[in-house]
Amino acid sequence: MGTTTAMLRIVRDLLKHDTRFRIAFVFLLAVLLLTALTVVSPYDPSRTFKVPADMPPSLQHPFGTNSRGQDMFWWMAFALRNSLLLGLLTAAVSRVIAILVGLTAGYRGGFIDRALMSVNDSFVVMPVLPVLILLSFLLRGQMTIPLLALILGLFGWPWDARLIRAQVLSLKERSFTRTAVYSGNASLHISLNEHLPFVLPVVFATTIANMLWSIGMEVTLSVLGLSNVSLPTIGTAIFWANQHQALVAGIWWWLAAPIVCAIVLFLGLYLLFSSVNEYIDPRTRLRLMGG
Amino acid sequence: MALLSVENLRAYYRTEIYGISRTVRAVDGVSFELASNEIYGVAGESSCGKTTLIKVISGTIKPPLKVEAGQVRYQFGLYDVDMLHIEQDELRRNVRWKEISYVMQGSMSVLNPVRRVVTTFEDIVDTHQIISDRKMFLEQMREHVNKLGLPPEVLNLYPHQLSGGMRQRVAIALATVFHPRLIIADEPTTALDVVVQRGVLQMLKGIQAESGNTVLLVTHDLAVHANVADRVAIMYAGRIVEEASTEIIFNAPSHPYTQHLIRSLPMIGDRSSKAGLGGAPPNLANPPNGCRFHPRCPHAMDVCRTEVPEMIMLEGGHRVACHLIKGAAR
Amino acid sequence: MSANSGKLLDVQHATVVFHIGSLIGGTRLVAVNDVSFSLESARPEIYTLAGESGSGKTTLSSLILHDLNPTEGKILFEGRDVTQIRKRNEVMDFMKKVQPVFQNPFETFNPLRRVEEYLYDTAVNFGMAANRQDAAPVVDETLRQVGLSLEEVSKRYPHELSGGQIQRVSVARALIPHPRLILADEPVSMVDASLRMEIVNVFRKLRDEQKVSVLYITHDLATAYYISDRISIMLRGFIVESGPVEDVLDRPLHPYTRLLKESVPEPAPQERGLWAKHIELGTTEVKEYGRVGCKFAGRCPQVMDICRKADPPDVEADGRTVKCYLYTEGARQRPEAPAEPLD
Amino acid sequence: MRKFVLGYLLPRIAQWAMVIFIGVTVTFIIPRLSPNDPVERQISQMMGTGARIDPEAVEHMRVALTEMYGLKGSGWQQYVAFWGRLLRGDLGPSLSTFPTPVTSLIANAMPWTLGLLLTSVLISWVLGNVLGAFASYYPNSRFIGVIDVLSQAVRPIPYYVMALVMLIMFAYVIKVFPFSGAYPPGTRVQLTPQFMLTVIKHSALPALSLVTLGMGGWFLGMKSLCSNIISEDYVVYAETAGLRENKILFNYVMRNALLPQITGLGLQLGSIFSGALIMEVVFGYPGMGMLTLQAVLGNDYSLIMGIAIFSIVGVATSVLILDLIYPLFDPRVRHQ
Repeated sequence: MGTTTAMLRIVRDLLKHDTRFRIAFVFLLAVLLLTALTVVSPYDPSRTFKVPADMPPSLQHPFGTNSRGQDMFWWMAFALRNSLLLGLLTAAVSRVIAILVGLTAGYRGGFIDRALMSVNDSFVVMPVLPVLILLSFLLRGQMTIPLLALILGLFGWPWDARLIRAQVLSLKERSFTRTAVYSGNASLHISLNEHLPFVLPVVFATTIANMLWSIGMEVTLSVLGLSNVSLPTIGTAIFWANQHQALVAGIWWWLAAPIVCAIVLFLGLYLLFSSVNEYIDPRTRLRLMGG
Repeated sequence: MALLSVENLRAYYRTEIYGISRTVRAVDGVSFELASNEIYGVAGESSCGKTTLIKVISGTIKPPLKVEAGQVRYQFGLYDVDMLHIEQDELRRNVRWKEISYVMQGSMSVLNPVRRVVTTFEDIVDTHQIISDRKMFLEQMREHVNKLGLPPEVLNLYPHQLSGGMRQRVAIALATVFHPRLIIADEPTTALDVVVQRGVLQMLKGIQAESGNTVLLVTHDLAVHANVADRVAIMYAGRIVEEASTEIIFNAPSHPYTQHLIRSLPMIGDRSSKAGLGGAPPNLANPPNGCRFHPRCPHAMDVCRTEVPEMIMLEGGHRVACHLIKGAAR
Repeated sequence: MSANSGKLLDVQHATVVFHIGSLIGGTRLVAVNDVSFSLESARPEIYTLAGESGSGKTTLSSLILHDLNPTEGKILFEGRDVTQIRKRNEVMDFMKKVQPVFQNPFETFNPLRRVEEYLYDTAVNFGMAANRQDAAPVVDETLRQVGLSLEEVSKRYPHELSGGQIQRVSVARALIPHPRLILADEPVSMVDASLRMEIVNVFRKLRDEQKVSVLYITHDLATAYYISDRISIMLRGFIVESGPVEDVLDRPLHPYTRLLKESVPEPAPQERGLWAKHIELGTTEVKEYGRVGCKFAGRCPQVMDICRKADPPDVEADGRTVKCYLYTEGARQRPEAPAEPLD
Repeated sequence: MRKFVLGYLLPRIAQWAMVIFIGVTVTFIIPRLSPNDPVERQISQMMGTGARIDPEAVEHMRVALTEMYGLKGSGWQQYVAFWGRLLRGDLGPSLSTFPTPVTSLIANAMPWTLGLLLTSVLISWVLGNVLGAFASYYPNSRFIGVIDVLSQAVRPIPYYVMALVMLIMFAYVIKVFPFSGAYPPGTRVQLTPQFMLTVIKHSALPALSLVTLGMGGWFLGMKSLCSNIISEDYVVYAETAGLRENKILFNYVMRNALLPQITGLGLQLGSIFSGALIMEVVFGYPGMGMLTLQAVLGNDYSLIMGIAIFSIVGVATSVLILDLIYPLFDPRVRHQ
């Protein structure tokens, strides 16, 4: 129970004082609403020509309809749901690796730290897109959301592992860690009780950053036709719009819908990240307690 | 005429985050005067407001610090100027470094890490007087640094190549490049070893004795004041509680806080047991009213808890703010 | 294994060499150089390791706390080699007997955790109490030994206490498992002068009443004189003079100890004479590490040729050991304990 | 100097070699992991075109393709052979434009990407840093405030979506720039000023969007860096000494904040390069991006492999160059 009341208090404080959080709150609420609506969607996104094609936005079809006879509003609902799902899955996969690598390198130190970090820095420096293009080119056709999430997750951890390691290193040097050791606590207890409140903000911030990165990467891969184009996502929406030369044909709403949804989703996540990140930063909490 | 006089200065830190606003009353009614040709020491413990006092006097006032009331008057040639209200650019052009210079808290990172020492000298000198002949300027700097006992090749080194003691002596050389009439030294030797500290303080004393200017020395280390300062002011929780010549402060202090401080100083050769002082310095966000020392004062009376003691002038320039002492009001 | 040799702590020729710089091209830095001293189990005492920054005193303390292994030499605690302590129960047993007190009060405890948590952790983990409830009286009792009470400290965060109060809680935490040795690394240097005496008096009480020995590491000779029984003066990794504190500091023999004592400003304006005598500061201290022979030769007013050739031996003189050629048999003149100050 | 070489240069070169080693190994392993074998794919695609090919020719083709793909022998032998070919600069022929070698295709695409990338990265890095420093030193100037809000708004949006928005805005709505290609089809590529002019006119849009996207990141990074540096002792000291504001801003605040920004640039070159690829796809700019699109559409497996390896080596080398330049800016590294 304690954590839920703490969460509500954070939301209340942020809503009162931080405009970034207010915008994020509205945007993400809209996205989640749309995602929830997919349950009651009258149309099956994989079926085409269920509605008259190329209708501009109207009350009946808020986002208009596309040349494949699909209602863009419901199609984008499924697209947002799948993109969000992909983001969460990738973030989960890459968190596991990032925390594992970050904590081991940070805590063990010495040779293991140097070895892990030189491998890690190589992955950070490496241009990921060409490699992903190669990989998804070979897996074309069998690409599903979980598989793409796994692939993106395998390439999304090095930057975050660096940040987590830096945080752990700084905590190791602080003398309250030694006080905890000499109080007879085991290292697991120390990580959970002493270091977690400092590591958590970094993990939270990198999770959201990773979601942004992975959904963005999916858009790029889908636009090149390298992901499963029958599955509605923000990327495949743009892919089909390009495929049918939507811009040239003047069906601007076909392209406007995914672009607007993408901007709302990305801005919402980013503003959530920057406002909450500032709030849960240990330094702010200390100043709040009058430290 | 006093070189610098601070009258009833109040400076607070106002912060407000997520709806919680706090006001820390760091300096709360401080008045004192600096004469020329003297070393005036300001002693006080952590959170007594001495660093804030220095920030206000040296004009580096940035939010959340704000001056609430009071004046800082500097005797500038014939007329005296209220430093808090003169226009920034004028302050920068004629007062900064030419009249008042500054040796910073001994945190050693006073020099720009990516510039050679001589370039920092050039930056400061060039701001106040155009360097027409660079060769002559370099010669003057080498001579200035040499006179202070520093090897001239220090000039073309980078700060990270100098030891702590060297960096602090370079900072003093920088502060004296225009032979200012007032040097403010904020904890100049806190981070130094005792032998290097002795050398740096002797250098500072030598400069003051030779040029007859005024040094405002701020440090928590009373033993340093005993060996360097001519007069000492003791600060507690944002106010000056006692001010007198060094001899009086160490041999015949009147304020209970000063008495306790002097008594509790360990000295080689004296193993007699010394008492600690109970409690802790007050939190300046909501300080106790009346005399702010009353919660820890062994002689606290009722009046101490309600009324702020007036600064009373005893003989020989000895001022003290304590209800125990009755004398002519300031 | 001389378990009952009566020595609580026995440091035998401890040496620590650091390799700074990159893997291949780095330089060798001898932080601790052939240091030996010991504390008796029977006689609890406060033993001071004094020296300036870079003298190796902190490296020596991390050797004893087994955070670092010596390159050469041995550290025996109660007759047992500290470096062999590896298994969890052995480490816990060692930590029960040797506890540290740190320098910076505001870093000793996690700013986001209540201070009392550490007291309960220590009490429960070292078996002083079955659980947190039973631990309350134990914690309260130890806090009273340092002049505080549980009621005064409970529910408080570190920023709600003064530096002096936090250091006393830190000592109390170290006291809970009834240690034999407390290792205090600059415990009072960051505490206000007015509160310093309280903590220093606590150490005195520990030695006299709790029979706990304290290894006091500091650069502040004045507090060292006030509370310690014996003292070792360290310079660049060597112990240059060690013995009873009143002998070493009242009548220093080694020129470096004399210089140190003179440089400590006396809190008495009329005593200015000695401190005010002008001294020449060396240009860069780093050169002193690599120097052959006595590390102080560069600045010593009584330096002789031999001082620059080889490390001076340890000589017994006037009740203490001093590492200086001035006092060896063959030295030219053999000043007893020069009364007049350094020329 | 010896300590500098051993202490700083050697580890950096080792890191460069490590990046290339890991990059190449990853690109080698990936195809081997994938379920369907590229040779079969190629053959089935060829069969799919309906042309009657007798089985023997197919068998012959399979052996040739396996040989060409370097799939002969055990995994280890393939790996060694792979490195052998790589070091000789032979990435095999491109399948979609058989038999032109992959390296020549990349050779004439790379300069375009380099040109676009270098100019836009430099402009966005310098602009972002200067404006970021101003934003922290003069927090309440309106002009910088607008840029601050814009940067935060642009920062999270992925390259492709942003590029699309700019394409629509500039090429359709305001019709200022031509919407694709670095030069209109059919013009001969020669170094006359007139040709250069058209190239600049055509590459304006991709460059502009790369700059605006990149600048936001550097702006926000510099602003937070400088707001920490402003409270450093040497800046407060310089202000107390009465130095002029722009001297403090440029020689004290910015000069020190640039160091982490240079390292930051090194670390982000990989993602900036990927961004440039996307930009080229959107704007039809004839660099590595378009080559990648052409390879994907033409199912050209070895060209994609070649592009992946080239990108890795290219980025790793430019990061090494940046690391070698860094000591010129930071005396603490130059003078140990």
